[in-house]
Amino acid sequence: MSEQQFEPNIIAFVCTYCTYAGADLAGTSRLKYAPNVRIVRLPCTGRISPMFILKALQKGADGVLVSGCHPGDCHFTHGNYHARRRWMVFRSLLEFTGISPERVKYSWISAAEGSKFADLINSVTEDIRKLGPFDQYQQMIKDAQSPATL
Amino acid sequence: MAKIGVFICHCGENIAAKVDCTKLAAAMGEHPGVAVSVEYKYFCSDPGQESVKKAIRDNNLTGIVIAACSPRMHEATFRKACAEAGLNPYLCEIANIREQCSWVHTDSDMATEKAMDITRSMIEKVKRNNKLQPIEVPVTRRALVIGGGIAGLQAALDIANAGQEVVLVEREPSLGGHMAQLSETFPTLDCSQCIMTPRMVETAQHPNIRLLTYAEVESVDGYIGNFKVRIRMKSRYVDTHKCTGCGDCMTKCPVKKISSEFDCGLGKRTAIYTPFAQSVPNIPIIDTASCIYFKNGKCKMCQKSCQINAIDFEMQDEFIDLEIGAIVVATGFQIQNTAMYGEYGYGKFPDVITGLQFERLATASGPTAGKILRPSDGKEPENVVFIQCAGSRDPSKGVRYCSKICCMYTAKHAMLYAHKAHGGKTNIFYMDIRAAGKGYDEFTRRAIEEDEASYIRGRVSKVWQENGKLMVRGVDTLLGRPVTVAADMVVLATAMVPQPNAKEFAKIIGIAYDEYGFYNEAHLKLRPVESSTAGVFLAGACQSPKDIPDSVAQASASASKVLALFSKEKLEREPVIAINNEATCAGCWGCVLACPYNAIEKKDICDRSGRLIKQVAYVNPGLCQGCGTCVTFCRSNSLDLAGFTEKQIFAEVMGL
Amino acid sequence: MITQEKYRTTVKELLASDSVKMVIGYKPGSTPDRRRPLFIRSSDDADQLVLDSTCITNLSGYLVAEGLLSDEKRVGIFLRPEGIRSINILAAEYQLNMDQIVIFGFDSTGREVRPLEGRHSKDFSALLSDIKENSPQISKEPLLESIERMNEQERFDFWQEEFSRCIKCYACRQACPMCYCRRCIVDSNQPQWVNTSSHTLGNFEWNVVRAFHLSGRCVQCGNCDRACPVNIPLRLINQRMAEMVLEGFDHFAGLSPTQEPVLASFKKDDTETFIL
Amino acid sequence: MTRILLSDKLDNCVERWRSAGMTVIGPVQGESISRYAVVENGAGFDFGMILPDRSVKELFFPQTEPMLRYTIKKSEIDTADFPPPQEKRIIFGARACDASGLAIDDSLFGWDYKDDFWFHRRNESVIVTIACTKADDFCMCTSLDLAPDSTKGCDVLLRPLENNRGWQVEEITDRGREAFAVIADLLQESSDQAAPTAVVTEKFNLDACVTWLQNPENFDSKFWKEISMRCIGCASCTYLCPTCHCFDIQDEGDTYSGIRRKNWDSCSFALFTMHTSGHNPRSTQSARWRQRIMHKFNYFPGKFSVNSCSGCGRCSRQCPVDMGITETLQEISKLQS
Repeated sequence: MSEQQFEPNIIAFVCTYCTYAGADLAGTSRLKYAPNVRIVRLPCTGRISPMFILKALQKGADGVLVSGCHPGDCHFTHGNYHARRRWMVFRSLLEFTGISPERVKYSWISAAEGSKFADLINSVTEDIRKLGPFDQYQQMIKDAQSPATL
Repeated sequence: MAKIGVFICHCGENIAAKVDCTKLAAAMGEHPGVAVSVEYKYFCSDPGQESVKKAIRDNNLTGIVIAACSPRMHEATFRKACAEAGLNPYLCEIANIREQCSWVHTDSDMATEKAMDITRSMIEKVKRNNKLQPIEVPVTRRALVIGGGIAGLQAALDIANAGQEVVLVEREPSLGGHMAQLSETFPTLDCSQCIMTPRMVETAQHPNIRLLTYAEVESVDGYIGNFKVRIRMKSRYVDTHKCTGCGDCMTKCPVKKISSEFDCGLGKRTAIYTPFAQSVPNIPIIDTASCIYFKNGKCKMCQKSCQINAIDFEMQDEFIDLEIGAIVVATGFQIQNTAMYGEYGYGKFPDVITGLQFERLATASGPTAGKILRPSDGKEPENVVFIQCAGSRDPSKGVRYCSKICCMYTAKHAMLYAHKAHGGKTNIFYMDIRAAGKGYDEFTRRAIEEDEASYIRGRVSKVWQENGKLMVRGVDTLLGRPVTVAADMVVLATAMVPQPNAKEFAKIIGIAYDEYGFYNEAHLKLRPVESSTAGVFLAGACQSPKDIPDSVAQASASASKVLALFSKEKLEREPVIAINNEATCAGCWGCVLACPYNAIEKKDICDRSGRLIKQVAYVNPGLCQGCGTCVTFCRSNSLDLAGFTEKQIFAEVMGL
Repeated sequence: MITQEKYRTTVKELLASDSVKMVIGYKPGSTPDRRRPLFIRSSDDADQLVLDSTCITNLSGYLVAEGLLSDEKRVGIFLRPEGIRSINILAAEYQLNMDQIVIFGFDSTGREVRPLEGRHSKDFSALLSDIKENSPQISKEPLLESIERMNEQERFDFWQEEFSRCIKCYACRQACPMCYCRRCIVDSNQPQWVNTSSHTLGNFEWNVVRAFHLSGRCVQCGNCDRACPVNIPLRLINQRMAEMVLEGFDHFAGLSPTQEPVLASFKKDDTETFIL
Repeated sequence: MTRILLSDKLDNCVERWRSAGMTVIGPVQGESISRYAVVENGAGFDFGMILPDRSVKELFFPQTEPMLRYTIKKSEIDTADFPPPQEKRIIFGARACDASGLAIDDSLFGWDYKDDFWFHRRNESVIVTIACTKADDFCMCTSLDLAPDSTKGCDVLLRPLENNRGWQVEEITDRGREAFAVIADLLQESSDQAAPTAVVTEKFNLDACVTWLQNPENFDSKFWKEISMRCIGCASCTYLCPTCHCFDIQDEGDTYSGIRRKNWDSCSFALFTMHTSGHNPRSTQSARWRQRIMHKFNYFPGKFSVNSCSGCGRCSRQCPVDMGITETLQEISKLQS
């Protein structure tokens, strides 16, 4: 069965100081998690533009994950507070235009939360797997004859 | 045309056991723009690095990708190797296929596939990397220390002794701060004045220190290495160059009954005064609110008594503009006004006093010449009750935090009282005894065991007067019963709070503060003495409640940070900073608001005749820390972040 | 008509006394139901001024076009309450200096036009506060409600259908007073974040990005919606986002000329429930 | 006696043409806009409108069109052209202005380079024009020496019958005759009279306008600034225009492959002429509006001896600020006289 199960493509945008470090910690702790996520490292969640999310979807991602430092922990003092507002707005916009919030997820993961990172990747992968491929978006890309697919 | 080198590290078995490195190297070799794709056991080893350097030189590579461990491990190593091979170090990217791939996945095929994606996207990124140069910022080697308490003095002296110029600004007429008010200090019971006053004198006489007392920082502009600071010299009405400090004016001043701030209201001073006898500089000021001349234009007794004609009633505030390279903020603390505890009777009963008032009573140079006497009748109290946490650790009325020093000074007060008033009894109401520090717990034990301080674990609910006694009602939680103690004096261990203008002052300097007004360190653990603004450092209780050893240690730490900054003529910084496209910038200033570092300024664009065409954002490279928050905000896509440019990220995603 | 005549007189007076160099208003259009923007510089021009309930276009975008205000002289402009909000945002985003703007406020109910008291933006702050307070009570357009009732797939299909007509003429952008950027993000091609082609993907991306950039800035004047030659109900997206920022951040776009842009500011206690 | 086609035969016509391998296209009133779209039977047509919101141009020159596909390999780039479309189409119920627009653009697309996409579609499409019997305030074909029943660019001209039951059929080209041969037996001879064509008043004096435009002194006239002051620089006039033909070529894709596309572009945009240096030779909206007028009535006729305007009036009809060619040329007519 496992050979037939759908393997979702997920692209994650993370800040280098917290979530990327948390992902490294998951590695040094030898935790195991699903191999479906590709990470793009940014200095801060403040740098993560909504455009990145759209481009990840264009690239054929079935899901997108955005993650950074917990509120109050930002290395740049308040990049993540700005990011949080943007996410609130952008998420609501995507929802209104028909992109399920289940496809684009957000999280806070600190440099210490290696196990949270591993758990999150597993649960997000599982959630997106249940949702199945993002056919609607991919159909739109196909209709546009845009060749970008993972 | 890009010529990228891809170097795939086995990391022994760490990567190779899970990721098929040979397959990876072959696949990357087929990627457009890749000139070299090789694998090796340990690229971080000396021979590994040599092979990278050789490949760069032999193939004239335009960028390299090291597929290995996390960039947090060896990015610096390989950047250095690039530089040694003549390639700009910022043309190196790390594909993290160990921590985020081989170590965390079980399926070898999927791990290999993921490693390919990771490496590919880094190849695409590095193709668009720009050659970056570290940012050089010139440094003015002159430090400004704000605050002349023990932390400020320590920082100033450390910097000055290392041969650098210091300007020390103190807003009071004299150096000394709170420490000058104290009697003996814990845990050694050495006299505060005895250790403080020599430091004050040393500071005043130091050839590298310019001392500005009765002065305030008016404005701070600029950035690390290049601050422009304006100081307001408040007028003393006494010519500091002429005055010899003889004190005749103070003797002659007819207004003698002004409550002394320095003595916390327990002593008196004149209208022309120095805060205390050992003031540095020993030059009086005129308190215009009390001076008869300033009130009704008559008197001038001081002027008449001054043989060198140093009194000048017409004196005005002056401003001094300074070029400064680094700032140490050592603005100290205040004690919290305890009036919110109506039940303790502070302000209502004269013999309910604060710990700081007790210090003034206990000090030999104080208003009672070191005798512990009741403010109400001047009698020596026979029974003193100390109430700890009179404000601290009380979210409902006081402050949430622990003021850190009260446990120690209360124990000290009990000891001093025991030494001075033989047979006197002390009762101390406390929540916990927090005596962590070198010799601290021994000290409190001594207070209990040798000086018979009686500690009662519990809070006080009420203090009232009865038959000339202060009745203190509390609860002994260890025995589980209420207690009432008849005392002659009650001493409140008040909370340490930020200076009343701490927040406004933080805005002047441009540093961050917490909900109380204590200044925020850049990182609580790793950068505890740096503020959120580059080039501004913190020392002493302005950052959080601290005792003298901690304040001094932090001051020295700040001084060492300043000295490190001053060790070079130019400051080198990571070039990961935002840059603005002035042609497309719409000047909406959202970025200015969004920037956590006040690093974005408005810049005028003028035509050849000097006519203003438009204003655009300018990112100050000295201040920008490279978070990229402004870039994301920018609707016209005019801002970009070096090292993580829009092009790079786009390519990274599209290369996946 | 009385309002129109009164304003005509005032405009003439202000021009005569050199208090303003120009007044932007409305004049009759090519058909009886059309109004076109009018740039009044003389008494004769002022005679063409029309003010009635069909004067709908939000004219505030003209204030920031091609250096109109660069000589620091004052310009008058006819604005409905939405227009006043627009220029508040333009001032808050440093695109114009409010002291240069003389407002001729008006509003209409049915066919009747009434003047709004005041000439300076600050004169209208109470009015705008009232509008803000009342905005949650205004009943939603049925179409918006029906979209909100859809599930995500239906919504996606709905918007796909609507966006499929988009021809990327950018009339929505050009008509919007908030789209003052010298270079729009779609015109930025290094990299090309938004696909410029007018295919399904490009149309979707453009419309999403446009709405995001207007979040917390749109005053629902409807210029975009009316300008759209293929009748995409753009107002609905903007309206939804305006509701979102009002609910989420108590932000009512253009309440005052010193309002902080909602996406360049934050509160430490901004509440969300979705971040894992 | 003339040959006529009765409207109740339309279903049969559509069926015949479809079984002859043709896609049948006609004016369709959608929920939000009207356009020329595929119809499956007679009921799909909507002949009631003056003209569809969107011009027939997009059927020949779509807003975005893939030209070639490329794949980036290690040392070379593979490309594959998109073949020009081969679909046979009959556009039944085009307006004379739209059909004329196609004829006008033939000269451009066939000039120094023959645009395969355009001409394949042109050659495979039959244009059946229905003469207009009504017009609105924006129609201006007569001002451009065209008419509601102009045969320019059309293969068959239909004139609505006065009694409203069908059309008189006038085959213009061989392509038209061929297409109507398929339905020859559905036509009939009749003496029904054609309804009078719409009266489209002449809006401006074209000759006077051309003279004024050709006078170099007028290039820098302050007229341009005055007339275009309210222009907001959107491209709806150009995109709805049946003759505007500017396009941009864009590569879209990811690192590994992509598509080169031909997309509509517009002289209304500042970006249209923006140089890499940041300099823009047409830096103001008035310069851009002047270009549009000059191009249509001066430069284009100078090169191809035909105005690049067929008088449909969409530019004025759809303009968000009520501008358009009509108003501009009316004002120019006044200036010249």
